[in-house]
Amino acid sequence: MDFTVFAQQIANGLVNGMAYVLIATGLTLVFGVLRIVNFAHGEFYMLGAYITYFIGTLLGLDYIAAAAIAAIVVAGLGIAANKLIFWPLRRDHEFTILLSSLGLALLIANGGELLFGADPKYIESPFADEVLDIGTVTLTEQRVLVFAAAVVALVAVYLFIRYSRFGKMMRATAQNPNGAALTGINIKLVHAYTFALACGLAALSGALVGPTVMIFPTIGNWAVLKGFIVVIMGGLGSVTGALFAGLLLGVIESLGGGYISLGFMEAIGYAMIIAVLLWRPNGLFSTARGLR
Amino acid sequence: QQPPLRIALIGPMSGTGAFEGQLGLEGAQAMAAVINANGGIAGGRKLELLTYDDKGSPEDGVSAAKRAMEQDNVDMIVGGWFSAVALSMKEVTRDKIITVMTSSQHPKVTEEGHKYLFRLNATSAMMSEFYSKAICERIKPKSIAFINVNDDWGRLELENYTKLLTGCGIEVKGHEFYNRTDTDFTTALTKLKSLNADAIYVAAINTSQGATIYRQIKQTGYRGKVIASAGNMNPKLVELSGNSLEQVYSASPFTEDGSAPSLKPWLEQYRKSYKNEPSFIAALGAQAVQAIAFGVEAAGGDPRAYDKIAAALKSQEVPTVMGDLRFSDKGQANQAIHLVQIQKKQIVSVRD
Amino acid sequence: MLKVEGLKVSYGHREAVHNVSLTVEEGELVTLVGSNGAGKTTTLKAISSLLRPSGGTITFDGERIDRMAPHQVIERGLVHVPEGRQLFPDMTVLEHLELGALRGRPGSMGFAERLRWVYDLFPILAERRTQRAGTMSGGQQQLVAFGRGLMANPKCLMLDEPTLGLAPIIVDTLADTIKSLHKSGITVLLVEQRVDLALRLADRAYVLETGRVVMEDSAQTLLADPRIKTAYLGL
Amino acid sequence: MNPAGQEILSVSNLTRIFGGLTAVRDVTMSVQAGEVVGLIGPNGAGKTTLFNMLGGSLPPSSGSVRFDGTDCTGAPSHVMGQRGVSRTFQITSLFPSLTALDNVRSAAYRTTRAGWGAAILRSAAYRREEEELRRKALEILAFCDLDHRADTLADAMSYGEQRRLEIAIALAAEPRLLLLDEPAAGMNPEEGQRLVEMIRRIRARGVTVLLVEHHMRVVASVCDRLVVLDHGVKIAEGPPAQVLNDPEVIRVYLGREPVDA
Amino acid sequence: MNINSNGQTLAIAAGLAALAVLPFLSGNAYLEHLLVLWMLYALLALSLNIVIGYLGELTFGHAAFVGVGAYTSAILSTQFGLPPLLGLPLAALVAASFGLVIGYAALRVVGPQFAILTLGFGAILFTITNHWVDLTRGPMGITDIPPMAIGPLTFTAARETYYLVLALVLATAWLCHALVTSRTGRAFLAVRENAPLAASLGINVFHTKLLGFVAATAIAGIGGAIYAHYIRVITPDIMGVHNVAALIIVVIIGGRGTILGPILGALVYIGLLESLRVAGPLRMVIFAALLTGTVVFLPGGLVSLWQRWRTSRKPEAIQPAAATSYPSAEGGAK
Ligand SMILES: Nc1ncnc2c1ncn2[C@@H]1O[C@H](COP(=O)(O)OP(=O)(O)OP(=O)(O)O)[C@@H](O)[C@H]1O
Ligand SMILES: Nc1ncnc2c1ncn2[C@@H]1O[C@H](COP(=O)(O)OP(=O)(O)OP(=O)(O)O)[C@@H](O)[C@H]1O
Ligand SMILES: [Mg+2]
Ligand SMILES: [Mg+2]
Repeated sequence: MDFTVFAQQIANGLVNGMAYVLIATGLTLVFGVLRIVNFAHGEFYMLGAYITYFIGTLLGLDYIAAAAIAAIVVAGLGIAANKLIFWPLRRDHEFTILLSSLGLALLIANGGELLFGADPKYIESPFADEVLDIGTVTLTEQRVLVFAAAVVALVAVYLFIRYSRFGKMMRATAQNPNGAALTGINIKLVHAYTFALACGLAALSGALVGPTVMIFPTIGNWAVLKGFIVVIMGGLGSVTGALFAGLLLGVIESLGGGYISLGFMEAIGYAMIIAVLLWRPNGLFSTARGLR
Repeated sequence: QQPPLRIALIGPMSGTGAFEGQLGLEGAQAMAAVINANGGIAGGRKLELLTYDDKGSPEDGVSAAKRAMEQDNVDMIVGGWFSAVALSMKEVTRDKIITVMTSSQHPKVTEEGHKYLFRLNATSAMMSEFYSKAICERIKPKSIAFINVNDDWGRLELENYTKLLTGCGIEVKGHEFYNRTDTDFTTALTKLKSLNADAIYVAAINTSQGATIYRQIKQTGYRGKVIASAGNMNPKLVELSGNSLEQVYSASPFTEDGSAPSLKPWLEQYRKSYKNEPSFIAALGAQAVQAIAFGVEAAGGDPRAYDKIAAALKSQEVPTVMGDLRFSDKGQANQAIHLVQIQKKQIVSVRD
Repeated sequence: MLKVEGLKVSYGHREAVHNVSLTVEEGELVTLVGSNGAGKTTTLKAISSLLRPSGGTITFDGERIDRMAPHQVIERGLVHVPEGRQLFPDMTVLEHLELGALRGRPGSMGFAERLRWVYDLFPILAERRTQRAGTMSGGQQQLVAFGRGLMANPKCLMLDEPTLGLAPIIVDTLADTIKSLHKSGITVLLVEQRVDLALRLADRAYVLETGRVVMEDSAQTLLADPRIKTAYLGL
Repeated sequence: MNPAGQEILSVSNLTRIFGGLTAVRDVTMSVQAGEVVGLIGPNGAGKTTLFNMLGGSLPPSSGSVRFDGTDCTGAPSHVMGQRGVSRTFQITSLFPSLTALDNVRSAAYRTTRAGWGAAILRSAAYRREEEELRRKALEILAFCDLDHRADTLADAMSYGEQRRLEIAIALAAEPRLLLLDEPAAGMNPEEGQRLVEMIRRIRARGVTVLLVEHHMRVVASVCDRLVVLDHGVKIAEGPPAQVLNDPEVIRVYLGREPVDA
Repeated sequence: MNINSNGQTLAIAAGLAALAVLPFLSGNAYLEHLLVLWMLYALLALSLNIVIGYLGELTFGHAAFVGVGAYTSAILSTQFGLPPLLGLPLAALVAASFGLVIGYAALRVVGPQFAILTLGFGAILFTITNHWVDLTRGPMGITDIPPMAIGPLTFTAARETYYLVLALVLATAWLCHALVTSRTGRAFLAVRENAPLAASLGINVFHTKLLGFVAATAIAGIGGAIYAHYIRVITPDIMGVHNVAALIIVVIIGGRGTILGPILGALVYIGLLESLRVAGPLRMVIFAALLTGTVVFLPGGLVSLWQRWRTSRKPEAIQPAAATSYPSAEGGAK
């Protein structure tokens, strides 16, 4: 096929991949750092999208402001979820915590359906229909925004975890909560902040990805699965890994869909994940945990 | 005071099809309200609708049908919004209870012709027969490409239209199938755009997928014509798609400016009760209720006289919001189909 | 300085520590002696708030601490070097020391000075500052845990089996360190299975059996006590 | 069982490198059947690393390991286990949410035969074996002074008790060679004496023991022979009395700790 | 898990008797249908429990094996006219073969990576089922599947099917009981609790896991086949992630690693969803809230209620205290 199409497919893949990365960033925090498999992450993504929508349509605020408010509100919800569910369960078996997050996901998704209605909605964004021509490639401004925001969010999170004092406290808490408590770390606060940050990021992804598609109460399912795949494939807790994994997944899906079979697009993505994990069981950028 | 006529309404109330299920439910309920306000049927018998969620899955559809029949002992069943559900449900209800299938277009639903089974929507074949003519004669693209949902209906659409449109000299340049779970279509649309067809035909049932496709067609920079599949145009879709549906054609048995006498009261009732705009799916719901009411009335008011009711429905014209219906011996309705177009964000019927 | 009165701690339905009372005066070095399962670790965990007591009170510097979170206890200068090291396997030695200093009391020594002090005490930590703790040998890990505790600038140090897994030569160094810490005015509560060593270092000692204090005396007296000799020293 | 005096384990030129660090360098040593050999050395000398290579959980960088006449270099852990090498871990390692009894029963995998099929059919052989296993497990627990804790979850035991449970687990596999990594850690001198007794009785059952330990009283009173490692290199070998008085060993390892050998 | 105490034997006998007469008490075909669903879920949950409860690994691919079993038997009986009874063992066989191949690849990794691998394999099986229209009829699914039949006995009605699945559930329960009281099952638990230690005791961790995984997939295959012949329609949806989620909920809410847990969990799952119908549109919201609440207040699952009750009467029995059950940082166990 000709080069224009190829370049366009690569561009599509990169943007979709970046959307995955954006969703995965918050997951990396709770999953990679606190080792909590949070199935409700996708629902916070959904809430982010819906809150942006409602602030836009009901309060008439502009898109950017609505997205920012949504992120803050959902961060607050994340703190509440942590306080009610994840903090009390922190010492229980990982499967128990997983189930609680599954329950929370069901609760938010069904509550959302009840509250927001089953009808799909569309977030009006000034960038959604503005088309940019970059060379032979055509992209909407919204997609460029998704890409740029993901890069910024990712770099910020990376620097935060790696170098900030709080990041160190988060990692310590993840690896040994008792030891962390004995070192003087307020692990309750660490949990709360981590959830706030992760949920805020989830909401932001919802607000940014939202205008490229339609939103409806079950969009979270899709988001959380893609997010997990990216986190695992990148290597637990590795932000750089998530970046590469997300982009790789996006591009492979788009090329696979474009040149092999659209119906098998997802399956091709999964096949790649399987190949990656069999080749590097701990993900692309695993911090190899010694030899077992 | 006679006991009410109890109708089970089985449809997707949650999950991906929840919005379509909701529209159908609203349509049926608005019609039931209209009939009840006019004193019910057969001398004062009121209609009572019981709703069941099939979640769009055959298993839940079967469970719901069993529950309706065995637990709640309903008189009639309305259901079958999705073909897969319709096909499995009919195995449970066949020959036991009057069942009115609604939007499913799968030919197999009425192929065998169970004695108590009726289906309202036109089959794929009936729709394409009409619509392809309109495309050939009115829209007249030189070449066309398809983007269809990957299920029996989507595949059937491609088959029918490829045959019919090639027949009138339109070149079919290619097609793409997308999955029912997809949310982004840029990859497929990039491929289609590169085919440089005169028109893109979109066969999408799901409202949100449809809206995303129409928007993204424009966002890829495609400048040709867009043709929407028959039977899948609704006001919500128009609202969600922004400007990208402007001037787009579709075909539908339902138009708001129809002449059926029951249409106006139903539209009023619907608008009064619900915030959605009346749509084809809602009209199917209304039609199902009307058909049942008509049958019971014609059979003398006994809701369990299934043989009589079935016979009445198959032998007489049933007046509905979309005009008078005639059912075949196998229970297939014969709907009148109209060409519609989106003009200034309104669905208007195109009459010559 | 540290006062435990009528402490009770339960795991589920089972009480592991019954009515334990003990005091540690400012500047004292007190040791807790008892065989496996006597409740020594449980007592220390209750003091540092890792476990919630089901009865009794704990005061530190005149302030009730038994309802506080662990980090609040540490902010007051009461630092616990736990049994089983409790390290962060994927973090480096240096990161452990940094974290140790994070919530410690501000003191006369700045961070850099304190770090140098710990490195001087245990040169291996300086040598391995970028190694991940999880890959260190057992004894090396024990030193990391000890160093991390020292970085918090404790007023009172609780040590749970600090010599666990250490080579004899390092045990000596550690004993000297504890002694000099004590001399420099730090209060120490020591749990140690090398009972002879502990009693030689300590001023006073409590003997714990199945969750109860059964003896309490000066360390010297206990060291000479025939019951201690047979039950704990294996003589 | 091997007749005493025959070589059961021989290690030659074993080396393990981690990145830039040589944890074990060119170690050659052998153990006779029925012996108790002590492996000592400063922290980080490479003792645990050596154990990991003998137990199969860490492949050596070079060199070879022979157990009972067959070459086992780089054989995976479960193969070594099946051949009869059992070990305890320096960092407590047991089955945390099983009871002490079940810990020991699970550990008897190597010595039991009746599997799932037999259990489904409740065959006579199965019932006999289960009965026997239960008796044996209780006996091992009693041997390790843990019979009163049989129904306690491993997780809920104190540190010292967990250490003894680890030994019970290793014994349940009826090993021919037992690798003990600091079994006396967390025990007081009196308990250490009891451990010495226990090791003697283990030896009396015909098990060969390789022991890593920092408690010199334990080492001195139970070992037939000592091997000393420093920075991964073998620096001394011989009977305890001789090795513990070696000035080099005193300099790098013992310091001034009094030893009554 | 000994059945030696008299009280326990009595309780089991009473439970069995209750299960046997249940359909006669319901007096309503729909309730019998629910009983069948309960048993089907119990069967599938028991099989999933082998992986989640005994091996301690999370799999997101279980529904795919249910689907493989269902499609195998459905295709054999509709396209090749094979009697459904023969379809059962073949469904088990085919599902187990898929389990063997997929397990062989996926069990090289553990924890979340394994979960994602199984998710991936499951998704690929789903996609193939969805697109191989010639074999599976794609998204439209297979209809008109004949009912299960043993000789002259056909299982069209719910009541008969109930007894059939009940028998399978009891057999599987016995299988699981035999497992945990055998050398093999204790190896499963050892691997779950501490794989390195298990290996050092001579247990081949990989083979043990593979055995458990294949056994679980075989039972899932049987469950799927029974399902297909009972509902008589199947679509690729049966392999969907939501079905995996449902099974995981059933196992964990009941009590993972126990036999009663999955059976109870299935009862509560089916029963609760059904009784919440009165709540109308609030149904799923209430269900999710109850689910989340139960997890928070009963982290050990429903069976832990019973354990709690027992420990409150027998104070010597020791439970791990919540306050100290963090796995140690460096410890070999997890
Ligand atoms: N997590 C727990 N759950 C239940 N019981 C526990 C738990 N931890 C300890 N115990 C019990 O509490 C008692 C005291 O244990 P503790 O750890 O305090 O003993 P210790 O004196 O420190 O012994 P050691 O010298 O062996 O470390 C023991 O009987 C032990 O079994
Ligand atoms: N996975 C690893 N990666 C890097 N270095 C390692 C690793 N494992 C061990 N080491 C290093 O190898 C050396 C030997 O460690 P080992 O655990 O064998 O010592 P040891 O003799 O058992 O000491 P101790 O008496 O303190 O237990 C140590 O310096 C340790 O830091
Ligand atoms: Mg202790
Ligand atoms: Mg060691």
